[in-house]
Amino acid sequence: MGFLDINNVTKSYGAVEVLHKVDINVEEGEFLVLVGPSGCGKSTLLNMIAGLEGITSGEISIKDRVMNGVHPSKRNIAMVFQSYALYPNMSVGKNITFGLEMHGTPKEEREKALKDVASLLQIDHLLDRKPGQLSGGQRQRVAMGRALVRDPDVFLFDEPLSNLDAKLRVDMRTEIKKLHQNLKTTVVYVTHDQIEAMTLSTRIAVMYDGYVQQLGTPKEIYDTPENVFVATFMGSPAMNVMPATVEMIEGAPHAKISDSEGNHVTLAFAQDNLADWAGKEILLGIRPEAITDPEAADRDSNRIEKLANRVGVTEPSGADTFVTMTLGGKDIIARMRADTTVAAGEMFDFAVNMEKAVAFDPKTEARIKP
Amino acid sequence: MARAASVDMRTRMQELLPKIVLAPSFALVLLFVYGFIAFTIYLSFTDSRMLPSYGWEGWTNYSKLFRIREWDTAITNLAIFASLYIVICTIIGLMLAIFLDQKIRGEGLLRPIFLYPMALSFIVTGTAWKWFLDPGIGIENTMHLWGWESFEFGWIKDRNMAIYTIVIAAVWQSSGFVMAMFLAGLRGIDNEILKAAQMDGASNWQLYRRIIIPLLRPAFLSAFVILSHLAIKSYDLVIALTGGGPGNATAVPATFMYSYTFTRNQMGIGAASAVIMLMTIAAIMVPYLYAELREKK
Amino acid sequence: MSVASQDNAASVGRVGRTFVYLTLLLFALFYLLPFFIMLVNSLKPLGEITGGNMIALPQDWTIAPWLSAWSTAQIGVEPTGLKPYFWNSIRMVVPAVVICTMIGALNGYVLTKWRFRGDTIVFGLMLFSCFIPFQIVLIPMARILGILEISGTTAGLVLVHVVYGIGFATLYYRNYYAAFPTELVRAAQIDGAGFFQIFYRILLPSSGPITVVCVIWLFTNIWNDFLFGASFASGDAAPMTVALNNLVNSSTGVREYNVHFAGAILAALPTLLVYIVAGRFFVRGLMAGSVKG
Amino acid sequence: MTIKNTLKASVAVLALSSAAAHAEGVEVLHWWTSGGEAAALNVLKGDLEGQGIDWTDMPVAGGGGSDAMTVLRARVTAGDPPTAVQMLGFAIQDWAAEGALADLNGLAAEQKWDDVVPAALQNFSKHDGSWVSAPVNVHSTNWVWANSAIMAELDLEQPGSWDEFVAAMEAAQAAGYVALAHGGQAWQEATVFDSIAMGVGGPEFYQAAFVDLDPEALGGAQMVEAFQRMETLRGFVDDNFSGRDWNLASAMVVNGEALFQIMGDWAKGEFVNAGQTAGEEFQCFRVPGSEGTVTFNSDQFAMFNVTDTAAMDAQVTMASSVMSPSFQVAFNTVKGSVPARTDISDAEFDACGKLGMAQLADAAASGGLFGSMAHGHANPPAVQNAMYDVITAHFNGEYDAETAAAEMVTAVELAQ
Repeated sequence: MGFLDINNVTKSYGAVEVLHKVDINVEEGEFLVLVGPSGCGKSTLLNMIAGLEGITSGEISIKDRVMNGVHPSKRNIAMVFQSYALYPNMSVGKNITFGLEMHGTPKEEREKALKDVASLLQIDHLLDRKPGQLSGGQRQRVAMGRALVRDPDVFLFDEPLSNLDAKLRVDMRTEIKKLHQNLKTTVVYVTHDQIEAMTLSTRIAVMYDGYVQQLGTPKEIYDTPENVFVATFMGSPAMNVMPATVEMIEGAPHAKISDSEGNHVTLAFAQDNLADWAGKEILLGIRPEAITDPEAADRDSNRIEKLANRVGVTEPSGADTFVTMTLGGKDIIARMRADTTVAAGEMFDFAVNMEKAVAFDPKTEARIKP
Repeated sequence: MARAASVDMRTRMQELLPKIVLAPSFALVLLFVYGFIAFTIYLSFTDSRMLPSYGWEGWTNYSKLFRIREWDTAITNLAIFASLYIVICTIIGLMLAIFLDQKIRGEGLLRPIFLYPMALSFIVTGTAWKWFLDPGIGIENTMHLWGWESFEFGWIKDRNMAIYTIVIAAVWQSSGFVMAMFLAGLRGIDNEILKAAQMDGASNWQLYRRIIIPLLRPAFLSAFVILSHLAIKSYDLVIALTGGGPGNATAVPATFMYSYTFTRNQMGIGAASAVIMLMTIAAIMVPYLYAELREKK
Repeated sequence: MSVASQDNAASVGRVGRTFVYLTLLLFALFYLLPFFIMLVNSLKPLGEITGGNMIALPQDWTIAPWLSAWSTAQIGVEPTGLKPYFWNSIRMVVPAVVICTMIGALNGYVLTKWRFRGDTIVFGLMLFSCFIPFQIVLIPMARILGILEISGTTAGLVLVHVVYGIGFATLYYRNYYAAFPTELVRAAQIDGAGFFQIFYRILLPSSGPITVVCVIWLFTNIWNDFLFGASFASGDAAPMTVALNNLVNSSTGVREYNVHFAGAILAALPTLLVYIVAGRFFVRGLMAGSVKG
Repeated sequence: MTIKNTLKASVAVLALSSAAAHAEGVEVLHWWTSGGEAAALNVLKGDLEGQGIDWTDMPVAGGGGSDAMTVLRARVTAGDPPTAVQMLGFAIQDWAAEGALADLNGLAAEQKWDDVVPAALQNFSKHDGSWVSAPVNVHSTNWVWANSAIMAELDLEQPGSWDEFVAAMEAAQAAGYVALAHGGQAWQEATVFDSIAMGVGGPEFYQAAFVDLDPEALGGAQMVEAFQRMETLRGFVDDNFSGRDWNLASAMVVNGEALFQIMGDWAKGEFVNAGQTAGEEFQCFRVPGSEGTVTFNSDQFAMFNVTDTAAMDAQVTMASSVMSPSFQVAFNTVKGSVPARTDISDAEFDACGKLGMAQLADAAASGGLFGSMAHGHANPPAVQNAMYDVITAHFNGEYDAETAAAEMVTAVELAQ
């Protein structure tokens, strides 16, 4: 039993089931991120944890107490909303202490808690203002303050950063991470932004179509995605996935693919059990950073394969240069050093780190595990 | 819904409360509106005359109703009145709203002037209107006194034109209200859309015709609903201005219904005409409500 | 103020602007005329009215008709003027508007923030109730008021007006609250606020504009009602409109038009006042929700 | 028809259950709200209060009493009827048929109402042989009101026949006067038509067409002629008549713009109020052709059933006061009508009043006293209004005389 247990939870609206048997156990102090495209059910799940939506079947418990049917205010949770949901008619101070007031906390205690939270979030000077007079970042802080002041068992965040501009979003991300490290509270955080998921979480649940596709640490999710969806959803640019045939060369499995010229090239797998798939089609997944110029190839890798291919488009981004090219009949992206010398249209020898390559069953799209 | 046993009282209460709060008004509406409608439908099949009576007569009242000339007049009048009233109110309301939205000096003074007729019932203004429209003492006479001898405005005395004077008074009453609705709509339009359209080189006329007026669709719909409901219910207006005359030339279904139910002691026929009226309203409103409510789901 | 208006103002040009102003003024005259006729003639002696020009200013200014209409004109057998009935109307309209607005606000709150299966049907039924012709409810309503033993009283009249005001009040608040962020309600729920606390503390303080619209609408409709007032509260409890009708509409008596006009204006004063005072907020309130259909 | 009987019983019970709240007095529903009428009614109120009976006033003006009748229905349905109600003609009979009215036989026998009230009035005041209402007045509706100055100027005598009447109007028209002041409202047109029809066909025709609703009379040659006379009258009316109130039409005669007005005796109040005197500045005579007959309407007070004995006593006292000669005189001199009792001195009345009282007595004696169709004293409201529809449509040019007569038949059939 964990701190927050989601056991076999489903949610239906009428005849339509939108969440299917979700099963997640969250330990105390964990930062769980629910990530997925819109409509995947992540917000519904969060609302069910909060008690804002009913549970069709299954159980949610916090600290071993079953929460089904318990009023949101009795779950000892706090939530930060995408729109911040600040009460427009109340001052910032009132906004923050409203929950305490509703729970009958005496005025002196409220004042003290407000002071602590305000100084923690550096919003002391805003307490008398109305939400309408605040900037986006300030509102974000107030919303967090409102959650923090309650000292809840579980923090719930519903896409809290999506209304901020890019720069502020990065800053606030760091701030949330810092807060979590200092306060060590349990967090469930919903986002559709996989970078937020990767940077903030201790564990990620990738959701799609009402199913949890994969639950694991950021590293597990990134390196060993359970299926094509997880592989392509997580990471930016997305993982390159192309059809390939497994061919045995000298007793070792190789991926046979067609290059930009239409010729067949082979890349040796690092994963031995792919021998079982000899002669069959698979889907080959390689992250962009695993296809690079030879000078930038991972020195620790035991399996760097050379691939000669024609460069399509080069896109310098400052830190890196991305190269788009055709491989296996698909447009794929390689991530090169910033000052690489490749030019559009020329043939180039790329270094492919096959240790990082993953293979998927083309029928089920599930990863072929080693 | 499968629920664990630990549902606490407060939560259960909180779930029930909304329905408890809504229930009384829903019950009131069911009884006082739908119950009464059902009662009226029932009456329309009975031999009720002065008071409700329960002798079943089948469709007799309906067949009588459609043989009464005045009912034809009333229906035709309603069609003329409602369509003109709705169209003219909408045009004037829209025009005034657009004009008022041009940074007009004195808007604060003009707006209440346009709006105030809605505050007055025709019990209050009826006599003034009757005078105003009466050729003997009203505007025609005044023009004559001022030296414009050939001026003629005797519509209220002309059985073919009297219904149009009712339209004039009705437009006077409601067009300001429609103006307010359009003005609210205009003020609510996102500036960026207008900027974009101006960048695209739209002229003022095009801006209004192609961008702004289509964006006012919700205001048009609300205006339509409110106006059609006022048109169908128009009673005071007709009674105060013409009393249904000259002859029966300005009878409308509402006056017809009242007169048959209460003056002529033919409650059955009155109820039948009320049922027809309700069905007309339903035919207009139900599709609108259906579309509106479904959209919001 | 929309950007278009500013830019248009610049580009419409002097001729266009003159035309706009002229049209607006012309319509202002059209709207003012009936009221002007009433006002002018309420200040004339009777003789001047029957013989003279309707639009001409009085030659002998007099406020006697006003005094008469207010306190001495014959309404029934008693020469009481409209004064007692004015207070009857106030006693009827204030509770009816307050109750109806509260019910409408709560209904709107439930229908948007606490949705349940079938809520749109409930709302649809309530909305359609706005369109019932009042003439058909007289007889059954009278019976029910009789059963409740509030026939012929102000309380009965308040009930009637509340019942038939619920539809529009609910419509206004529902459309307004539909645009009110549901997340605020959820946040308040998590903060521990109950059903009513959320309503009082979160929604109600932001409901100013729509409350103005709703109150104006209800106040005018209820104040101006004649049919219900006459049918359910004649006699001592009669509202202003019924008294005005008794004053103006006698069938076989002598007609004092100047007193009638003065009485009519007196009867209309509260609604006029409401429109003029609250009119500024009216457009704003409509903007904030009700025009969204 | 057991259902109908049950309903009647239930209405009676409703009426009976009338609350004890009015026990100490009477609650009076009426539509006499204009200055003179209300002042006249105040006489009654003062009289009753002198006898310790409170008066709760419930005035509902409008539509010649039709709004008051709507209110009455609401009150009866609510089980809370007023104790006394001003009523006209058939309404009394309709309510009595519902079993809602109190029996006044005791008082009537004691005061010998049967002897002093004309039989034609008793038709309305009595239901199944029982007195159910107390008549206040008799308005006769077949009067012509004339401006003496114009008559003198044009050297006219009071016309004694239809042709003289038309000739007089032609003379007035030629002299630039409005020959006939008329207000274009359905009931005013019907009032004129009443007298014209009586003039064309006499009592038998009037009885057949308007009371017995005989289709042959309704569609017959005399009806067509009556409509033709209406067309003639239409030619003497000014262009601006439509929708005009009757008192504005009277004012035209008062002010010397118009020669004649055909209207009931309440019009006299307008002349008197303008400071004129009957027989001097203005004259009254019966509509030519209808001399010797009187078409009337009668305001009566009907008493609704109450259970409380104190309330019953109050009702009886009120009925007694209504029938007292002093009230009948006081009220009718103000109202312009004549007393419902024929045994009252005419000393207090003016020339037209005296004439009216004498003619009423004659007509009652000779069988020439008829309830007015235009005022709901000849046939039930449904039929009356159906006739209104045809008469007013014809007068406004929608039908010619033959079509109008044919329409009378259809309309009456539909309304029955």
